[in-house]
Amino acid sequence: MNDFTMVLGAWVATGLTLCIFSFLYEDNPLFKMAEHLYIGVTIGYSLTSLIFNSMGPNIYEPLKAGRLLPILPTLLGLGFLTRFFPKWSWLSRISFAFVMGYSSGLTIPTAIVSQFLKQLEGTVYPLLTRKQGLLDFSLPALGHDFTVLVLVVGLLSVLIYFFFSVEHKGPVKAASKVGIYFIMVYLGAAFGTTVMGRFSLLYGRLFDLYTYRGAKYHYATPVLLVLVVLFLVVYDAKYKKPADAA
Amino acid sequence: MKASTLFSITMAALLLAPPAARAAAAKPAGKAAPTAAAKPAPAASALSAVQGLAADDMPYDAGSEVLISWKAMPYDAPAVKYTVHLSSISRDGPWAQGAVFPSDTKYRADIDLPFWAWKKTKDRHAVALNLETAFGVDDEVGKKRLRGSVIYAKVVASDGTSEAASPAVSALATSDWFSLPKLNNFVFTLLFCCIVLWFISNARKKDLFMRRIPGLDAVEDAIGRATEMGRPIYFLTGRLDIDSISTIASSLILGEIAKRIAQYDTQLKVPHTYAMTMAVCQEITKQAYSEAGRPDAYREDINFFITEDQFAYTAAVNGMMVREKPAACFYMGYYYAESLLLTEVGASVGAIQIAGSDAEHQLPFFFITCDYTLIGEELYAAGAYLSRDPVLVGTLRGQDTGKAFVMLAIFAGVILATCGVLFGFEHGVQTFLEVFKSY
Amino acid sequence: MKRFLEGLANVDRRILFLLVVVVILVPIMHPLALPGLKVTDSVRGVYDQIEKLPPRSTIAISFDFDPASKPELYPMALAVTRHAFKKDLKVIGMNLWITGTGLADEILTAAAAEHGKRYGEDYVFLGWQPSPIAVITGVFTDIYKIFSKDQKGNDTRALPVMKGFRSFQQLDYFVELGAGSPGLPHWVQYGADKFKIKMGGGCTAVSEPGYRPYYPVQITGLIPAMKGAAEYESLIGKPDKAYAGLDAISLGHFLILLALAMCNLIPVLTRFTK
Amino acid sequence: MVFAKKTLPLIVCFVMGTLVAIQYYVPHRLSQSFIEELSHWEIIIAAFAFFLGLVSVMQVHIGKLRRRPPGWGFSLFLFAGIIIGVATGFISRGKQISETGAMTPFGWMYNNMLNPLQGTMFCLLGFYIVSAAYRAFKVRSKEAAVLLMVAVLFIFARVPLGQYLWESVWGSTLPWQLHQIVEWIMNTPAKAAGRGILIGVSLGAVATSVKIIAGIERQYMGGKD
Repeated sequence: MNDFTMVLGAWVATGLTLCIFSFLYEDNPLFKMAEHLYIGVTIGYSLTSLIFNSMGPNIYEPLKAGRLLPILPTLLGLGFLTRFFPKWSWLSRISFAFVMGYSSGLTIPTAIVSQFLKQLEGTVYPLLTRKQGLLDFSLPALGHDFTVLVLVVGLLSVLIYFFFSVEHKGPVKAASKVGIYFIMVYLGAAFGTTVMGRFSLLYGRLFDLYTYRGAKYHYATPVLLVLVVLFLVVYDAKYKKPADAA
Repeated sequence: MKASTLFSITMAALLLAPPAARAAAAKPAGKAAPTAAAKPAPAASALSAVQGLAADDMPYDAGSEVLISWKAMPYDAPAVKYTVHLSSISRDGPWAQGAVFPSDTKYRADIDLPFWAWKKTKDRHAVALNLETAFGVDDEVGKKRLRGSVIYAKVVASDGTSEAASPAVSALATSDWFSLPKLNNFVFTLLFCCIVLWFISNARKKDLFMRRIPGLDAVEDAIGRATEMGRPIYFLTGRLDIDSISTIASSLILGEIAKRIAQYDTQLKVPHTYAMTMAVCQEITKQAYSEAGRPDAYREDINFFITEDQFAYTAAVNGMMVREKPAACFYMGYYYAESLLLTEVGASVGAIQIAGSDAEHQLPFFFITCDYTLIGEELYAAGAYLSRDPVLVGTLRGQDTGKAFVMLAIFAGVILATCGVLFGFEHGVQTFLEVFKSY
Repeated sequence: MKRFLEGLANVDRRILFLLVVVVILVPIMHPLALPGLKVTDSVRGVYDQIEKLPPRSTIAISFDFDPASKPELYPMALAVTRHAFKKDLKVIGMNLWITGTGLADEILTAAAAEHGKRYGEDYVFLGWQPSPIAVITGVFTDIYKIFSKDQKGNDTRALPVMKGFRSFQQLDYFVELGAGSPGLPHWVQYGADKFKIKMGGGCTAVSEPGYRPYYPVQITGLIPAMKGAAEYESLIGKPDKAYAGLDAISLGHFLILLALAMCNLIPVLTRFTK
Repeated sequence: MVFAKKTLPLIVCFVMGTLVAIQYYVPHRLSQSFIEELSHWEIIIAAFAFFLGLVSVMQVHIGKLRRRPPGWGFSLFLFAGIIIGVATGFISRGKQISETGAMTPFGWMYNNMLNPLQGTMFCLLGFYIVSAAYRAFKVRSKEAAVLLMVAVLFIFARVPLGQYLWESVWGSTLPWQLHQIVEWIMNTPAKAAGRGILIGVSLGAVATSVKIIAGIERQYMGGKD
């Protein structure tokens, strides 16, 4: 990679980044442009990947080598396209049926394993601890027993919350209420742990912008930043009705 | 262990599975001469070669592993190490190292298989060795060659100063037709499928009760509001394709909501990230409009495709939201990081937002930013709730029965395990609980 | 006061956005080295192994990540490489992710320049080869079968740094910095475990829980994401990008806490002033 | 004809579903190659579905170019994007790195256009998470109070500065350290709830799959005829 393509790359990357960031200020033509370009590029990218990385090695190459089996899935795939011809569009049902059958068949045993049995086996523990033949009532052991109790009560109450065929009143209501509290703890924990990743990303992006500020990249960031800000100021002054403000 | 035997027999009989007998204690290899020491013994403390060495096909696998086992030796201790050597050429090598471990580890009992498929004892060492890993084979040709070859194995015991090698034994790794350890999974699956189908077939007979789902009562309000304001309603089906359960549930909800929207002259917009989902949703929406008696109001561009890329799709939907200011947004299905991007922009244009997702990691964001959120299974129940279709309600009944079974199993399991600790039969309880483990 | 509070409650979101930018950008321009960072044992587990090696020992580093995971893995890669050069070790670099080849090269070159190390004599970058498991098995048996040429096209055998070196089995230490698959599990399973060499690892935050069980038996240490990298930077006494990143993230977290507090306090205060 | 239109798809779905489900319990090599081949098929079939989407996009944007509603000009950028993606892709034959290890135009496009665009959209979350916290994280009920408290505790504990402040306030007066408390919440009440959600979801998934295989759920086949 030579210098020119590297610098051009930095300018393009910085420009597009700033265009997207401008959406935080308001919807504007720069964002609209980047948005449409983005959609277009991803479609082009998908199309190319499809042809070279999927259809090439999966259909063209085996056929060239004399293996005829890929013809069947190819026909099924072409079945989707019959949707454009109302008379033949029922053919697409067979393609849908294949895909749905395949994925349903895949779901059943794996859902039972990874979400059902795996969750179950991690919950069934004794509520008491025994150490060297005697029941252990020391603080750590009791703490462990308590943890197991919370786990079991939590799981049972959450499952009760998800009961749809029983009216939630009386003891069921109380239990499902406990279940909701457990779910809230879960949501809070999930929120708290996600924050980290989001800021890491933002840091990474701003760091790249900061890197592109230097002479090596011909001052891509400061120049483009000034241009974007100027554009927004002019755009606001010229096209924005006073009613839209604030 | 009478109960366990009984259990395993019943289960096996139920399925006409291959006899569990093949999993019983490994038979000693006839050819091996157990007492022959490979080297002259130098000192009193010297090791003798391991006894009762046997090489067998590892049961319940695709023929990629061999099982090497031998008797527990009197000198088993942390300082003494066993090295298992494998050869695919001849009983004299060349040898590839299969495993090294302290001699007081890796007994039959340490192999993680359930009681109905494997006898857990401590009187024999046993290691299952993957041939491709052991021989470092990565290419198809090598793998194919390995499959047909007889595998020779020998075990060397060493304590740092002396070592003793056993004579070689051989085995052929073969493919098996049923994975007995997964029997419990199979039985549960079958049982649950039957329950669901039974409830569905019985659902039509009587009206089944269903509890309230608050978020869904707001659907009518949201549609009404959009009609009053003359603004569109957005419906998003999530980031997975139609072959995922979340998206199927979402499309059912779309059908019900579309029926209600069709009665007003409100614009519905369903941007898609997968073409297959779009095609299915087109059919569903069309059907809904005609069922509502408004086939004339249906337009082919209610459902439209944007792109498969996660964030390009999000950028486009965000842009549309800001420009068209929808009165209501529905987010049903499975979502990833884009959830918050969508809902924050939706909130900023003042839309009523109703979300439903089984993506547990995105639920907090929906819960915080949306007016109503359906959590987990409520997403699947929503279709049934809105339509009161007997088939859907019956399915839900089946799911509830499944949950009741789980609760009972956990409750009984915990009581049993606690009693086990109280009265000292932990081992028996642990063995029994293997019924609820995944293998 | 009341009007001020009302204004605060309905503050333009763009002011919040601006605050976010400030909070992230300030540490990038000037690392604050906020207090509270404690070096964990698992990070020290990598540092100690490198620290105790005598000069001219050989270590290898595999840079198995791409630009997408750069914020998490680049800083630790730089820190570990710097540490190796500081200790005057011979460094063999390679990678299993083709999209990360440029990054790996950049890291080695930058760290070498800082310590006045010369290519071919003090370090080598072998580059990328397809079929990761075969590559791992290969470098542990005969490195020249896999990498007969280095990334720059030199004959690997002829380089002074490779003199007397035949396979990774001779390594004094191995470090794997990986963002996914192929990565740490592969190196452990097909390399270090099998050929009994000492190795350490670095990984993204997402994969940390999955890799934890390898420590401390199969790997001597694990550097998890940006936080681990910041710990490593503090160990080698050179606070840099990871430190800055950690500062930025810390401030970001506190900004959220502030937002949460305001969100709930403003309505209370408004009622109070009424 | 009715058979081909209605029954045949149901048979295909039933046979496929049953075979694939049973395959899970059969470790034999033949069963492995069966599922490998099928997943291959799935990829090929799904690839064609993309063209349905492509046509939909084209209809929308060519329509815009014809009718010229306000903002139609932006559709030109969409076509420009498609052309850039396809052109660089075809020049580089779908490879981002050439055999010599140099970056191809496709790779350049990926690194300097797609990657920054994706990364930037993704990192907008950093902004929105703050605005969501400021705007919407109000304690309206006891449940929401629990949510808020746990979230605050976790945010505090995730960064060294938070742990430092916690320790300088509490010192060693508490029997547990902050990270221990957070870990316990994560591994006990939060895990219990997570499991409850997952078990419900898995049962729902199995139930829906059974209905599809049995041909009870057939909305994917579309309307009448």
